Amino acid sequence: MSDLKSCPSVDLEEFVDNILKKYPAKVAKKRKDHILVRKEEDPARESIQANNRTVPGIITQRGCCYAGCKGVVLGPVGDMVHITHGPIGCGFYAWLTRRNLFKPGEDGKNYSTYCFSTDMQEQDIIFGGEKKLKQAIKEAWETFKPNAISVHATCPVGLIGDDVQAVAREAEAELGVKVLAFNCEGYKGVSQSAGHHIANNKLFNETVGTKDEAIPGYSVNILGEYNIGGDAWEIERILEKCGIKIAATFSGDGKYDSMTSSHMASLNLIMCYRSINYLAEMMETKYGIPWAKVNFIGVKAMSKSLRKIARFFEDPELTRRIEEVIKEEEESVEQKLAPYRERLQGKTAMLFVGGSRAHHYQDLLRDLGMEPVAAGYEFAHRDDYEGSHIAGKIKVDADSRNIEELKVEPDPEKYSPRVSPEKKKELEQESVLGHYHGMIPDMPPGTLVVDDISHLELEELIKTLKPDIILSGIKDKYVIEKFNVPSKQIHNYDYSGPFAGYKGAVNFARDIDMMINNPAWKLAVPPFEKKPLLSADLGTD
Amino acid sequence: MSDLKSCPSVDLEEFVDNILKKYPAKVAKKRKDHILVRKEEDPARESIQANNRTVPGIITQRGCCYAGCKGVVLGPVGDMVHITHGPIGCGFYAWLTRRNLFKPGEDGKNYSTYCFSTDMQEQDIIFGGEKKLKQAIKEAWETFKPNAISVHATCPVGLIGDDVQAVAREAEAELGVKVLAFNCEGYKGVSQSAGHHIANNKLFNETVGTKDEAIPGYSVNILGEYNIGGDAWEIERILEKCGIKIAATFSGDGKYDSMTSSHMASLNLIMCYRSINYLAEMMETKYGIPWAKVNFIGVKAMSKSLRKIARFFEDPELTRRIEEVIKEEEESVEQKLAPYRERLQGKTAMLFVGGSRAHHYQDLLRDLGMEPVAAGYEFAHRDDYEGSHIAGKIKVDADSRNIEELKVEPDPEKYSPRVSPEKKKELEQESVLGHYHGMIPDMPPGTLVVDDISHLELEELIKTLKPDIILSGIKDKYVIEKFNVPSKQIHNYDYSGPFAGYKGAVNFARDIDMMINNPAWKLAVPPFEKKPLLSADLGTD
Amino acid sequence: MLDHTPAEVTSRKALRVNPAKTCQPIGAMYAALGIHRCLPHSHGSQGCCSYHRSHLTRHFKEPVMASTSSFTEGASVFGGSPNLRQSLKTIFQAYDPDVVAVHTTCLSETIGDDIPTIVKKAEDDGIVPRGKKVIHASTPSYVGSHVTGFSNMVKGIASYFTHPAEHKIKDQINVLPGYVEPADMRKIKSMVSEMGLKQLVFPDTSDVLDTPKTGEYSMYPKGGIKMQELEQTGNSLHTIAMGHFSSLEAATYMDQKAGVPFTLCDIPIGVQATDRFVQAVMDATGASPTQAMLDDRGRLVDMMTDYQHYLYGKKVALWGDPDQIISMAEFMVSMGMQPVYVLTGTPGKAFEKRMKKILNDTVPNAVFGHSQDLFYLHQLIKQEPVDLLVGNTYGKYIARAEDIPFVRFGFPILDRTGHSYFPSVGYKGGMHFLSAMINTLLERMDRDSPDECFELVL
Amino acid sequence: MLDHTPAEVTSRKALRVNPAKTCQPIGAMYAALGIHRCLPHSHGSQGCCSYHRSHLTRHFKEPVMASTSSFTEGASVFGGSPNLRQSLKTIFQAYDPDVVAVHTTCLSETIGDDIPTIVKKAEDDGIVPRGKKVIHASTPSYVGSHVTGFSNMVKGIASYFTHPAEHKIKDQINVLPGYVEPADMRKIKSMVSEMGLKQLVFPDTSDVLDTPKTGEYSMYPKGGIKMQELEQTGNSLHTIAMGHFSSLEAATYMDQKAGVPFTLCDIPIGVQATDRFVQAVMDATGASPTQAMLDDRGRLVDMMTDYQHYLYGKKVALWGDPDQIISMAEFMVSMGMQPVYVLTGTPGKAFEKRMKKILNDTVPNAVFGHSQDLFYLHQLIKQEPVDLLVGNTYGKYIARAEDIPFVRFGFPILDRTGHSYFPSVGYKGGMHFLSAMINTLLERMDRDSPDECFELVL
Repeated sequence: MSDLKSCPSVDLEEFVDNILKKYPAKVAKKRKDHILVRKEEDPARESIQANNRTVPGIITQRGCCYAGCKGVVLGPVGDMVHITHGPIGCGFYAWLTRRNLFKPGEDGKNYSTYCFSTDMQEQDIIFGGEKKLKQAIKEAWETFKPNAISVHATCPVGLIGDDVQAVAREAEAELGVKVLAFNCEGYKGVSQSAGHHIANNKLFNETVGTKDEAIPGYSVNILGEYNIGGDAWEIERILEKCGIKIAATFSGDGKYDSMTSSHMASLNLIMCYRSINYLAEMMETKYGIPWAKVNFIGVKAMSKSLRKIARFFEDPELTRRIEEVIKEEEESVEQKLAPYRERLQGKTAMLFVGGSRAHHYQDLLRDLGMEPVAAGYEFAHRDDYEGSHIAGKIKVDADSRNIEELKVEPDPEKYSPRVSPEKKKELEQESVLGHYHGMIPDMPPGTLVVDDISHLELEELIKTLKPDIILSGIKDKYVIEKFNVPSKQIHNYDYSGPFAGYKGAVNFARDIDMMINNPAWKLAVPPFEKKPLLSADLGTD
Repeated sequence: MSDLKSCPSVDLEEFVDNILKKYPAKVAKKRKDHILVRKEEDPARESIQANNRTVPGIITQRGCCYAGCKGVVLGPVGDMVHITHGPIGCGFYAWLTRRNLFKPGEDGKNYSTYCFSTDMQEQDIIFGGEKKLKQAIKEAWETFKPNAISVHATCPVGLIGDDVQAVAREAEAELGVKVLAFNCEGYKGVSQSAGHHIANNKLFNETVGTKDEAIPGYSVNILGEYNIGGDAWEIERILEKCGIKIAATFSGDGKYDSMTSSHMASLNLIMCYRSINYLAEMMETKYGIPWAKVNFIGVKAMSKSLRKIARFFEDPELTRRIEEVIKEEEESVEQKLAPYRERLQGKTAMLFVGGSRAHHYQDLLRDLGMEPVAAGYEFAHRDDYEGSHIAGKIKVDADSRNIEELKVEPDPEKYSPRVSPEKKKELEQESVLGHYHGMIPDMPPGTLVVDDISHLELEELIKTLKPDIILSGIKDKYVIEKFNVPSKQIHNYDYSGPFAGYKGAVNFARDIDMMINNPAWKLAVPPFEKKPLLSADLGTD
Repeated sequence: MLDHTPAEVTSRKALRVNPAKTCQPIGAMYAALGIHRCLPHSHGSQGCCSYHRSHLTRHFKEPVMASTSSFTEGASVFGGSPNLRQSLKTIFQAYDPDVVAVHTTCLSETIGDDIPTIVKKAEDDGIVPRGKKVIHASTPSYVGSHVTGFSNMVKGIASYFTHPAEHKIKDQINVLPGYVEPADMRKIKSMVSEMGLKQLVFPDTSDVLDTPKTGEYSMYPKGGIKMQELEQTGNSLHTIAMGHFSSLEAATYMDQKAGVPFTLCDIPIGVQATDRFVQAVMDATGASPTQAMLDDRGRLVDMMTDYQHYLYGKKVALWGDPDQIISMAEFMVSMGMQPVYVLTGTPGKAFEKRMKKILNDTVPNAVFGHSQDLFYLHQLIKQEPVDLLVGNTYGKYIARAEDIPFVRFGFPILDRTGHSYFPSVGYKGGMHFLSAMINTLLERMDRDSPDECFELVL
Repeated sequence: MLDHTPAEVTSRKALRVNPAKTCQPIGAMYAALGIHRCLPHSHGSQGCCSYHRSHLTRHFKEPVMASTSSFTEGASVFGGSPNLRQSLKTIFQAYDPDVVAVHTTCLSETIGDDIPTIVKKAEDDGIVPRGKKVIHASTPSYVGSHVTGFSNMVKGIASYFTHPAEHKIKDQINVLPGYVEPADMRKIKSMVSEMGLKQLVFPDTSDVLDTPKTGEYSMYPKGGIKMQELEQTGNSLHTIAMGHFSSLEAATYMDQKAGVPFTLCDIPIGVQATDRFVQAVMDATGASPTQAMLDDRGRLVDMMTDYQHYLYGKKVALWGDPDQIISMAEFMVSMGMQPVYVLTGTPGKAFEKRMKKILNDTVPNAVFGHSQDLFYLHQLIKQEPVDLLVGNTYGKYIARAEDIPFVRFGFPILDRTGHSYFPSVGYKGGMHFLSAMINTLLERMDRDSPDECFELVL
């Protein structure tokens, strides 16, 4: 039962073995645990390794801790000045490249198009960079007057021992503006994931709950939604149409102020589980806000997520409104999707990307009649594959041990459970609250799961499994497309979007259709090769 | 005394003889009369041939009758629809290429960016094009509702005998819109000049004087100003500042309506004497409006022209105002010109273009300290060279005889002399009224005058006289510039302008300076030629 | 801007508004400039020659030399023979060309001047120096368009120079590049050369209408096919003729007269048309494309897919000369663009036949047609707008009126530079045109993005 | 857009805002890609490699392969030697390159990893297969910029491959093209080839970062200088080194180590810099430029004068990498443009020395400087606007904020196409860049013209 579902001639296990043979033995051993050929009917019996060190020398998709902290979680907050403390590169690369769109609030504060760095020079490395950092914060405040400032440490900062936390505290006291310092040096952890965790911790400790402002109505926070291509705006449109108020988004189109009082919302909705489950868990413990895993990517997934919210609030009027919205939006979308589905039905896809997207987009692909045949994350943990229930059971290795796990307790004053313990339990059993089932259950037998895929593995997958499209990231895209296989970037959406929600599904369908059915692909192979290069001499009659 | 003034080593007569030797003998004989080496101290003793047939096969700057009528005189009237009756080419080439800028009046009517043609096909040539023309006029009227319509006959129309006048009369009667038909077939006359005359006649007969609307104040018409690069607007600015009202401009930025009542103005100012002196003469005879030759090109020329107007109206207040304006404008301009003059002083120029511009721009060049060393017109008559006093004495040859000379008499009702006969005579003696002195008096001995210059002659002039700049037209520009001599187009101003008036002088100075002093010219000759292409073998030590 | 153009289309039987073509003689003049040391001669009144020289100069920003018979009223009545005779006398003495290429005008055609007879007489009378040649084409302005005029002169060249020849040279082909830019002719030549073949290309305006500035002027620049080469065209193995409208006539003539078979290709714009050109050369000669050509091909395809997001589905209004826009429409369709309006001013049903084939399945609602004008095009756009305009400079008024991005292509281009220096043909030319199109679309996208969607990476 | 940038310049001692440079390793990675079958290797944490690959990919829209030592906290504490050894093992077995080009990062430099020693050990231990080569460059991110990193890797290449050689081959030269596009390297190669010389060009990213789409992927495309060729660099007669900042180090090394004298040229952008490049080749080898090159040269000059009305006196803000903008500023000045602000983020006084020479007489009020950023540039523009921006993609925010036309030039270009396919160097490259600039200025002129001044012909 290990043939590829969509292509039964390929024995997947043999195929994987053959790939592994291309590595040195030790490397093969390590990689073996990160590749799962789905066989078991019961997904709960399947397991995979994740969140381990990438073998040095392997060409990986992964980035670093700084990228996860500054690049992913904090960067989208556009009314803050984010200062990268380090040599120029890190700040430069994280400048405007993540596509987290930002519209300033009424105060007009918008630093999203700026890049701030201490641009450390050799003497700063030798003599320490604290003074320079302090001065940089001061200059940033005086020139820009942001709503808050963040400081992000890069690799050498940790090594030379700059105390960025102390500098931040001093500057905050001196200038009277919130300064959040992140020890997110690139070498920490094994991928961006460490940076997410570090960002979560600091936001939880120093931002969330720092301002108490009641939020009337059905209020939710959206966690792990970064407003790529305007996703957050489409989600907002739908939720508002349903009568649901978004208190804060972490952190797409994010405003600092809204985060400070986000602990007053009724429910946390988690999009990207990987990058932000820490905050959700901690907010639940401290403030009593439960969380629900949602997926706004895909028509059915969107509707299902809305129904989770309806179930949570359990208000007939809200529920009615939500069902109305679902009906209206689904009908409108279905009409637009139908012609695309016709052209995409049965096409196979692979997804190798991120920490949640490789799962989320499977729902949307299936909406279009497509078949995900292989998938994997770049920086996920085992719970992203196997479900949140195993989170506590994962062995923490040396690389992750140094990422602080905060001890959180209910806030003596601010803790307030949103639902009764009974109802909570009921909703948990229904998987409405506190539960993420992970990617594996959605991947049927005969598919392949590959964690932290390497270039070598990707090449082999393309050559052998010949998918119709691969959803991936910028570093892989052009590799894949040289093979004449279109590759959709689902970090940056190939500068399209939004893809979330109902309208987003149509955008996505349009894009996938254009990629798969673009006649230009057919031109790649020159026609001349079909004819002999030298034909018979035509003579000089 | 026939050495080139600026370059005494060149014996001009010998030089001219050498050029002529390159022609067949008969051609040389003809061309000889069109080339004048200025020698006489008294310019009145110099004479030149002009307005003769170009020898077939000679590469000339000249165009055709249609170009003079539709392209030059009528085209600028932007609230009319101008229909070219003929095959597509003529209409196509005359479409937007003359740079006569147009700003619609309050009625918003603007057809200046459109091209209208009957696009005659073979069957129209065989069976006649009158019906098609009639239909075209009708379609133009129904779709566009212009303020008037003109019809311009091209070469084959005359040959096949289409009666465009009759068609126009019929259409006018039927549609209720003025339709002016011009028998300006390309082969008429020897250059654009015939077309000017034909246009003048029709405008005089069927447009000027068709509406009587009093024009209060010091009113003038400007004749022969085509608003290239906005010249007319700069002239308007200055005249208005002086308190002089422009009743109508023939025909830059021209409105049909203003032309109809132009016979009510007090004075006709002639810019381009060649293209429009007919109209001025006829308006004087019929309506009693005197004309003054002006030149608005050049700072001194502009002021001189203003003073002519002051002299004519003889109102102390107007005169005071004009003197004020002259003082203010000249001071402002002088400051801006000074640095350019420093860089241009003593540079030599040649001017071969048009029917008046080759003269007008000499004033401006001299304002900049430059020396015109050779000049000539493309389609002028002898009076443009020698002065208006000889106009009546020019022998009319076969080619010009067919261009109708209208018999004009004072209008029994509308004739009204603007000044007393005594004053008129006085002003004429002062050369304020009714007098153009022509180009030759402004060209000192040691310069060269060449009428209807040919490509061959131009090449020789460049090679031998090596001017610093040549003012010419589009067909010559790039020829000249291949020689590394900059060429300023003074038909289209190289898409710069305005060059008229005070501000225009500064624009012109800036342009000439940029052309002469552009460092790029110095790069034309590759430096390598100075070194041997093969240097010594460096060996393989 | 163009405020008087109504969206509603009413039938026009007589009035041409904003033409998408011009007259035959200018095409003939352009073609004649593609012969080395040739002086084009306009047999008609002065204006024609002046207009054509001016317009070609505006397009190329280069000297354009040509002479005229300078008809006056007398000639129009009594015939232009004396004018032509005088012209030839003057020209050969004063300007010393190797070839004078006479084309007629509506005037001389309406009069009925018989050029071959006049020229024959002039030759007999010793007016044409030994070793010099006077050729001609009949190009009445009231037939066809500038493209027809070009074609007629190309055929004229063949008919004066191509002789039947027993001996065919097996690695020599004739190439008729069609009505394209000097850069295109240069590119086509270099592709054929790279394939190891000897070629006789005419007309060839490269190194004639794109000459360097060196401080020296030469009335006859080094480019253009030489008379001696033209005399060899009958010895070629095959003719590659590009463009039904601009090259078929000459190719057919050479086939019939001199037994040189031909392949009619499209002007090689885009991957597929270039492939067919290369294939035609392969088939005719057994030559092979070089790896460098294939690499350029692959880079072009790469660009087409790399930027598909900005190209696919984009609606285009395309106009111009039929041979050029046939290939261009196909190129666009090959990357999923939608040329919804494709118009030429040049008459000819062959155009619609080709467009049907290219567009019927891919852009079923496309409007295409010959003998059309830009006024009609604008009306179509007013009814249903497009994302991009592709055509000659005259489109700029529509672009402004309707605020549509605009890539200049075709003849004439009077207000931008580059067209005569950078090819559109061949794989590399495709990349050049495609970059222009992509960058124009991206520029517009940037312009129209609200601040919050204005992006660094595209 | 950039609303928080004040016109008034206040002193900044610590805060870099909107940098005009990035860090050394990306330059080293780019240089290493110019060796055939070479895998660049980033010795540091994963993020560096990922960021560099992403950014190069965004610029080239091409696969960019590189590996990383994937430092974790342990390596940062105990040193990266095991990571590098493991990397080499993995790389040679899994990816089989001929060369691994290791560059360091701020992390490994701060730790103090001694690459040569680690590599030596790895070689001794048989981790590096016979015939394969591991080379390195030290590129701490806190020194210099991406340009410095490029230079260091080019010197690294020389130091591993260039051997002293008695025998010099008289028609063989080394060419260091500097930090330029694949298209530029291709153009420089073709110019040297046309002059009849054998050349060893490194790095050479043509056919590496501009590969065709053929349906087949190759991890190591056919481009790049081969190991065997690099081994011959000591035998060359001469080295032509382009760009003080990117090529001087390597050239000096080869001179000192292997006795190959060198000429330091500017990157050949514009007539004069290209002339000097050609002259340098002539002087070194006795070769001559071809007529085709001179013709392109003349066409470039022709374009410069044909469009002088739109260029002369135009104020430009120019920023980017020092070697490129030195030549570009000179090019602009050579046609009377006014580069009033010329800034580079890369540190180095040599830049200001050259700019002084170019600008002091021609643009006396020009502001130029090294170690500057785009925030400062924007402030200058706010004080006194310019007519044109020329620089990398990051300028688009200034262009929008201040509504200034913008021609993309330099590294990186992330939002337009063409830069990697069409050269800026050489005479033809000059024409390409110049057309872009002219057309951009004309487009703006058209846009800003009121209706009544909107013109057909320009």
